[in-house]
Amino acid sequence: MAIKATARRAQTQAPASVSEDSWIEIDGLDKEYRPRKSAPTLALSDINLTVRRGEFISVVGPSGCGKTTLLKILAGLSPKTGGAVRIAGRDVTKPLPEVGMVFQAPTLLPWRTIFDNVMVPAEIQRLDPRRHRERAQQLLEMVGLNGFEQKYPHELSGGMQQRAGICRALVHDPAVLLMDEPFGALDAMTREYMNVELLRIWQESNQTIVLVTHSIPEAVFLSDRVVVLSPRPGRIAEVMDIDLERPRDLGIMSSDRAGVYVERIRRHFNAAGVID
Amino acid sequence: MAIKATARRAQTQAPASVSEDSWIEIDGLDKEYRPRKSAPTLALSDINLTVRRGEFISVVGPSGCGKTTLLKILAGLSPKTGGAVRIAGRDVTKPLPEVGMVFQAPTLLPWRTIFDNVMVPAEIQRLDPRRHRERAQQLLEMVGLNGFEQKYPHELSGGMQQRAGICRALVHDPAVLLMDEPFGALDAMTREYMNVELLRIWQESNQTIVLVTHSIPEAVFLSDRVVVLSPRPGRIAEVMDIDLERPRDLGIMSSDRAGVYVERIRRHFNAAGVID
Amino acid sequence: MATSNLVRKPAQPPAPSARPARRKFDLREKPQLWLVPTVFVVVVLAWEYGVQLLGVDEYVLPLPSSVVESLWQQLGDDQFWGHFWVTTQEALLGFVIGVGAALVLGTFISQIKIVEATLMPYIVAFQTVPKVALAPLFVVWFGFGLTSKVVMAAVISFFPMLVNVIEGLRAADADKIQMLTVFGASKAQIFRMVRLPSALPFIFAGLDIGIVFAILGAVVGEFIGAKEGLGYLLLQTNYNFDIAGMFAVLVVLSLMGLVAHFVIRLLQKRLAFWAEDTKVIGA
Amino acid sequence: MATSNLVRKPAQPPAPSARPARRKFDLREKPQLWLVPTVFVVVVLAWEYGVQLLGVDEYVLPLPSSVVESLWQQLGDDQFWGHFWVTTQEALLGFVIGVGAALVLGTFISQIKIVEATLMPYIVAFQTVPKVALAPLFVVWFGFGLTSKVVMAAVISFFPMLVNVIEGLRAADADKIQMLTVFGASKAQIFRMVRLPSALPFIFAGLDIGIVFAILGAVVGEFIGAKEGLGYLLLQTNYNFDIAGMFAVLVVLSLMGLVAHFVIRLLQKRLAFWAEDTKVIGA
Amino acid sequence: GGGSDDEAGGEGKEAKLTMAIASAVIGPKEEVAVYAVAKELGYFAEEKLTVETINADGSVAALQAVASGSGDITPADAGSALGAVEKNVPIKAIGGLVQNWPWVMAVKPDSPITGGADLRGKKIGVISLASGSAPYARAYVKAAGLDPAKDVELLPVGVGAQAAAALNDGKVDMLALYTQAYAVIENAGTQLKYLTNPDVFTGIRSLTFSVGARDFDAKKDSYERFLRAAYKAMLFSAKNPEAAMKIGYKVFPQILAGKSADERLKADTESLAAWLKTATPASGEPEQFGDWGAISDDEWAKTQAYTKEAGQISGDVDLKKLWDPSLLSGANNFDKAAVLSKAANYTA
Ligand SMILES: Nc1ncnc2c1ncn2[C@@H]1O[C@H](COP(=O)(O)OP(=O)(O)OP(=O)(O)O)[C@@H](O)[C@H]1O
Ligand SMILES: Nc1ncnc2c1ncn2[C@@H]1O[C@H](COP(=O)(O)OP(=O)(O)OP(=O)(O)O)[C@@H](O)[C@H]1O
Ligand SMILES: [Mg+2]
Ligand SMILES: [Mg+2]
Repeated sequence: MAIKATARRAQTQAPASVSEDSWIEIDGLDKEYRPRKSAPTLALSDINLTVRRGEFISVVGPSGCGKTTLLKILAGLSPKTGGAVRIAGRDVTKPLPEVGMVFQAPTLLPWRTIFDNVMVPAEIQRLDPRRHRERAQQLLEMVGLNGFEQKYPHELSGGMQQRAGICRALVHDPAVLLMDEPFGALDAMTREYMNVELLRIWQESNQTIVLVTHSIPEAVFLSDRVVVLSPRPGRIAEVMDIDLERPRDLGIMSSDRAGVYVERIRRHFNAAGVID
Repeated sequence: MAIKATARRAQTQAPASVSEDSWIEIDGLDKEYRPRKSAPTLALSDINLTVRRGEFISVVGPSGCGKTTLLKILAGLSPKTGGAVRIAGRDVTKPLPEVGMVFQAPTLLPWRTIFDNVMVPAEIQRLDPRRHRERAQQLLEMVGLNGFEQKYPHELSGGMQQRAGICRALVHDPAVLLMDEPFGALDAMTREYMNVELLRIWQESNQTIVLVTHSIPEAVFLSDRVVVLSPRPGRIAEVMDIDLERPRDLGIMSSDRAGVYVERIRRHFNAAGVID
Repeated sequence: MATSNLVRKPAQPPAPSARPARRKFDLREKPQLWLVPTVFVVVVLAWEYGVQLLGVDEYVLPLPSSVVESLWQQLGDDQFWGHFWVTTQEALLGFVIGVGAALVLGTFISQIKIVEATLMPYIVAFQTVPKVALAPLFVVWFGFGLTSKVVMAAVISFFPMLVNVIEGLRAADADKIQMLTVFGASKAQIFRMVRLPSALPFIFAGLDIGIVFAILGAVVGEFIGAKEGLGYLLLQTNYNFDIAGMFAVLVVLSLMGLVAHFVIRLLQKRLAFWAEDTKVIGA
Repeated sequence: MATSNLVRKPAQPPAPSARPARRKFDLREKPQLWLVPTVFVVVVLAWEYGVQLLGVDEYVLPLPSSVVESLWQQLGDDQFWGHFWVTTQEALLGFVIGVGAALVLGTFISQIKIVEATLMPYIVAFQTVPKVALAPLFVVWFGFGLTSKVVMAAVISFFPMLVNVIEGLRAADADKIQMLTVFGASKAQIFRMVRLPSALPFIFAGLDIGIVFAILGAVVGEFIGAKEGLGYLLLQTNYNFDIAGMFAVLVVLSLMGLVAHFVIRLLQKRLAFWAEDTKVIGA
Repeated sequence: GGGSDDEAGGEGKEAKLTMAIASAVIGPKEEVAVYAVAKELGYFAEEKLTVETINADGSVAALQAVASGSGDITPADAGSALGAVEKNVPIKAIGGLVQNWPWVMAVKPDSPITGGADLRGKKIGVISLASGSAPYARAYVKAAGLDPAKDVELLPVGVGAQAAAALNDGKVDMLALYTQAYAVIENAGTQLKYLTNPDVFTGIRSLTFSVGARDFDAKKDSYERFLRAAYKAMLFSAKNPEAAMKIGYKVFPQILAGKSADERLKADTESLAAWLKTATPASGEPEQFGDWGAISDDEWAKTQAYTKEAGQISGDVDLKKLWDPSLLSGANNFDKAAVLSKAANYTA
C-alpha cells in the first residue's frame, strides 16, 4: 500500500554552508552518565560520524554499549559531555522539530486511543489535521492495526504497541528519523514485512534514517552504511559501506555479498569477545 | 560458568494421580478480553496442549496472536473464559509458587537496586538469604551485569534491564519457568550466548520451560517441541517435535535437520499470510 | 516470499467483535448494596442506644430520633433553604476559586523551580495561620457579606489542592515527557498531554479534600460574622440551646459533603478512566 | 564460535568508574539563594508601607516592626515557651495519631473494596462537620486538657492523609503488581514492595497537608477551651487588644508550619529518591 | 426556701469543684473578681474547697459542661439558663452575679446619634447575630418605636479590634456591646459616646451562677460554700479593684500574654471596674452591699419576657425548675467587715 508522503517536508532550511553530505555531524562525541547516588558510567567515547542527507544508517553493537544513548543525544534529549553534534548545521542542544523517533519501549499515552497516540506529533506541530488523520489511518493499516484505532494501549500486545510507536514516528514525515530497535518485539515474519515497508517509505520520502537494531541481517538489508560499536564504552569499531543495489528485496539477503557483510559484522562481535 | 541449582526444588508434591507426562495440561482453553469501554477481543481459541515434566516448549506465532495471554493464564495472572488449565494436577486460578516468569517488559522495581530486584522472588518466598544472594550474584555475572548490582534500573540500558529480569526469574530455581520473549532486547550474539546458558541451566535443573519467542531458530535450537499459533485469535496451528539430539550446541543450527524445522515453521507463518 | 498481506488485514476480521458484554446483576458481587444500608442502620441504632447506654446526655449528643424530627421541621422551613443556598453558594464559589488558584499556582510552581523556592514558604506560612485569627482583616478587606466567607472557603481548600497539584504534576513519567519533547512539544503541550493526565489522581485527591474543606471554610466564615447560612444557623440553634436542631444542621452539612464527594469521584471515574481499566484482576 | 566470555566480564572494567562527580557551586545555578531573601524583604517592606498607605488601622494589621518588637518580647518570656511547647506537643501528637490512623485505615480501604463502600461515606460526612460545633462532645469525651486538642489536631490531619493514602495505594503500577503476584507475593508483600513505594509521592503530599492542618487543629482546639498553648495566647492577645502580640504569635505559628514542611520535604527526598533521578534533563 | 445557718461555719467536708468560665479567654472579669480573689485570699480554703477553672466557649457550652458533669458551677447567662431548662437540660440557677444590664449602645464622639429616635436607617454592630448583643440591639430599637427588622441593619462585628475597626471605618454607625468590651476598646485609644438605655432594660439579669441539677442535693453544701467565698471575693474586688487585678495576674499570669503587669494594670483595672459596676448594685458603696445573689421574681419575669422576645425560649419557663435561692442566705453569712478591711489594707 502506498503511503503518500505529506507535501510538507520539515522546514529544514539548512544554512547555505551545510553540505548535504554532512547532514548529521558527530564530532568527538563523549557521554558519561553521572548519577547522583552511584558511580559514573562512560557510555560513549570519541564517536565521529557524518551522515549524508537521505542516507540510511544502522547502528549495531552489544547490549549496553550506548546505542540508545547515541540516539538520545541526536534527538536532543540527553546532554553530551564532550564533542559536538550538529543536524543540518545546527548544534543539537534541544530536540529539533524535523526529527522523529521510535523509542526502545513503545511509550504510548495510556489516556489516548491508539489513533490519537499516532496523531501526537501532528497535533504537537499543528499540522493539517485532515491530511494527517488520513496518513495515520494508512500507517495503522500498513502495520496491521486496523480495527484497533479506538482501543487503548493496554489493550494491545507488546508487538502491537511497538507498531503503533512506529506509526507515530512516521506520521509527520520527519526529515530525520531515529529508530531504537523498532522491530524488537515483532515476530520474524512481521519484522521482514515491516523492513520492506520501511525501505519503501524511506525511498519515497528522502528521509535520513538512523536505525539501532540487534539484527545484523536487518542492518545489512536496510542500510547504506552500518556502524558497529564496541562494547561499553561505545566506540566506533567500524563503519561499513553496504554496497547492494537499490531497490532491494528480501531475496538479496540470500546473496553471497550480503552474507559476507553479515559475517564481517558478526566477526566484530566475536572479536570484541561478546559471545562464547 | 556453572550456576548451582539450589537444593530446594519447589515443593511440587503433585497428587499421586498426576503423571509426569501431563505436568501442564491445557484443555480447550478460550480467552476473550472484555474491556469495559470497547469491543471484546477473542485472544485464544480452543488451545489444547500437554507438557511433560522437564520439557522445553517454545511458542511462536505472529505478533498479537495471544502468546503473552497464554503465558499469563498459565501464570495465573489472567482469568480464562473457557476450558481448563492445570499445572501439576492443580487448577490454575491464581499464581502457583513453583512458577517463575520472565515478562515481555522487564518490570523492575525502580526503588530497588538491580541486585535487590533479582532477589525479589527469594525474598517473597522467604528462601535462605545467604545461599540465594550467592546465586543471584552468579546469575548477574552470567548475564554480564557484574559491576551493576548496586545501580538502579533506570541507569541500565534496555537489554541490561531485560537480563536482570531473566536473573530474577531464575534466582529461586522455579520448577516451571514461563518466559515471554526474554531475549528480545538483546543483540544476536548476546542472545545466542544466553540461549546456550539457558539450555545448560535447564539441563542441570530439570525445569519445565515454556518460552515465547519471535526467533524461529531460537525455538528450534532450544526446544523439545515448538507450538505454532495462528494469527489472532490464537489457535494451535501445529505442535512440532524437534528431534535433535541433546546436549546441543549452536553448531547444530547449521545442520540440515534444523534447517528443515525452521523452514517448516516459517511456512506456517507464510501460509497464515502473515508476511508478503 | 508470498505477497499476501495479512498483517494488514488479519485473517479473522472479527478481531474486536460485537459489543461490550452485559454483566449480569448479582447481589453477591455487589455486597455494598446490602452492606451500606446495614451499616447505616447499625450506626444509627448504635447512636440511639449508645447515647442512652453510655449516659451521654441528650443536650450534648441528641438522639437520632430527635435530630430527624428537628431535621424534618427544618426542611419544611423556607428560611432553612435560604441558609442552605447561601452556604452552598459560598462553598462552591470558594471551592472553585481556591481550587482554580491552586491549579494555576501549582502549575507555575511545579514548572518553574524558582517560583517554588520563593513562593512556597509564604504559602505554607500563611496556611499555618488560623484563619479565624485573621477574621478582622478578612472583614476589613472583604466586608461582611458573601465575599469574606467565599475567601475563607477558597483559602482553606486552596492548600490541599496546591500540594497535590504540585506533587501530581511532578509525578509524570519521564519517558512520556521525553517522547513528547522529541516531537517538539512546548512546555504547554507537555503539560496538557502528559503532566495533567498523569496528575489526575493527585488532582482528584486534592479536589476531594478541597470540597470538604470548602464547606468547612464557608461555615467557619459564617461563624465569624454572618447573617445567614448554615454556619449562622449552627450558632443560632446553639445559642438557643436547640442541640437537636444544631445536629440537624450538621447532618445537612454532612450530606452536602457526601454529595460533593460522590460527584467528584464520579467525575474521576469519567476522566481518569484508563487508571480503572489497567487494574490487575489477580491482585 | 569463539569461547571468550566478555559479556560476563566486559572488556572495559572501569564500567561504573570512580565516584560521583562533585558539582561546583554557582550562584546563578541557585538563584533562590538571593531570590528568597529578596522576596522576603519586599514582602516585609510592602507590608510595612502598605499598612500605612492603605490606611489599615494598626489594631487590624500591625506594622511588621511592632510585630517583631512584640515577638522579641515574647521570645524572652518563659510563659511563651510554655505555650509554644504545649501547642507543639498537641500538634505533633495529633499529627502522628491522625496520620497513623489514616495510613492504617487507608490501607484497609484501598485493599478491601467493601470497606470503602461502607466506611468512606461516614468519614466524609464526619469531615464536613465543623469540629467547633462538636466541642461539647469533645470536652465530655476528652476533657478540657491536652487530649481534646490532640484529638482535634488528629481529626483534621486525618482526612487529607486518608484521601491521599487511598489514592496513592491505588496508583501502583498493575504490571509491577502482576510481577510480584507471579512470584507468590502475599497482599502484605505486594503492599510493602510495590504499593507503599508507589504511594510515597501521595503520602508525602498527605503528610505535608497533614502537619500544617495538625498545627491548625491544635490551635482551633485551644480556641474552644484551653488555659495554655499558642491558640490560647492568640485569643488572649486579641482580647487584650494586643494585635502586634497576636501577630507575633501568628508568625511563630507560621514558622512552626514552615519547619514542619521542610522536614517533611527533606524526608521525601531521602525516601523517594528514585523519583528524583528519573527526571528528564531536556524537559 | 432558706438555708440553715448552722452550716455557715464551713463544717462541710473537703470538696473539689470545677468552675467553668463561660468564655474562651481569661480577662478582667468574673474569673478575676470571683475566682482569683477567692483563691488567693484563701476564701475557698476557708470553705475547705479546692476549685479549678476550665474555659468553655460561651454560656451554652458552659451550661452543657455543668449539666454533663465536666464542670460543677458556672457563671452563665440567665437567658441561656432559661433556654437550657426549657430543653430539659438539668441545671439549676443558685445565685445571681451580674445585677445590672451590661449591654449598652455606643457611637463615635462626633456622631449625631443621641438616642433611639435617630436610629432609622442605621447600621448597628453586634458581636454576632447569635449572641446576646443582637437581641439587645433589637430590643433597643423596638423600645424607640422602630421596627428592628426594617428600620435598622445588624452587622456581626465581633468584639475588640474588629468591632473598633468597623466603627472607625464607618462600616457600622454604632455598636451594641457589653460595658467591659467597651472598656477594652477605650483603653486601646478609641473614644466612644454612650447612649442611655431605656428603662425596659433595668432588672434583666445576665450572668448567674448555675450548677448541674442531677447531683444538686449531694453537692448543695459545697455550692453554698462556693457562693459564700465568691461573694466575699466580689465584695473585696468591689472595694479594691486594683488589688483584685493584681491578684488576678498572680493567679492567671496568662492575662498578661507577654506584657508586664505594670504595663497593663491601669487598663485592666478600669476594665475590671467596668465589669464590677454591672455586677454590683447600681448605687451605693461596697460597705452597703448585701443580699448577694438575690434575684427577685420581678427580675425573673423581666428576664423571661426578654429571653422570649429574643427567641431563646418559646414560652414561659417554670421557674421552680430553674431557680433555687435556698443557698443564698447561707452564702451571705460572712463577716463583711473583715473582707472590707482586708480590701482596704491589701498589699501584694
Ligand atoms: N488487557 C487487554 N485488554 C484487551 N485486549 C487485550 C488485552 N491484552 C491483550 N489483548 C488483545 O489480545 C490479543 C493477544 O494479545 P497478546 O498480548 O497475548 O499477544 P502476543 O501474542 O503476546 O503478541 P506480541 O508478540 O505482540 O507480544 C491482542 O489482539 C490484544 O489486542
Ligand atoms: N540514565 C542513565 N544513568 C546512568 N547510566 C545510564 C543511563 N542510561 C544508560 N546508562 C548506561 O549507559 C550505558 C549505555 O546504555 P544504552 O541504553 O545507551 O545502551 P544500549 O546500547 O542502548 O543497550 P541496549 O541494546 O541494551 O538497549 C549502559 O552501561 C547503561 O548502564
Ligand atoms: Mg538501548
Ligand atoms: Mg506478547
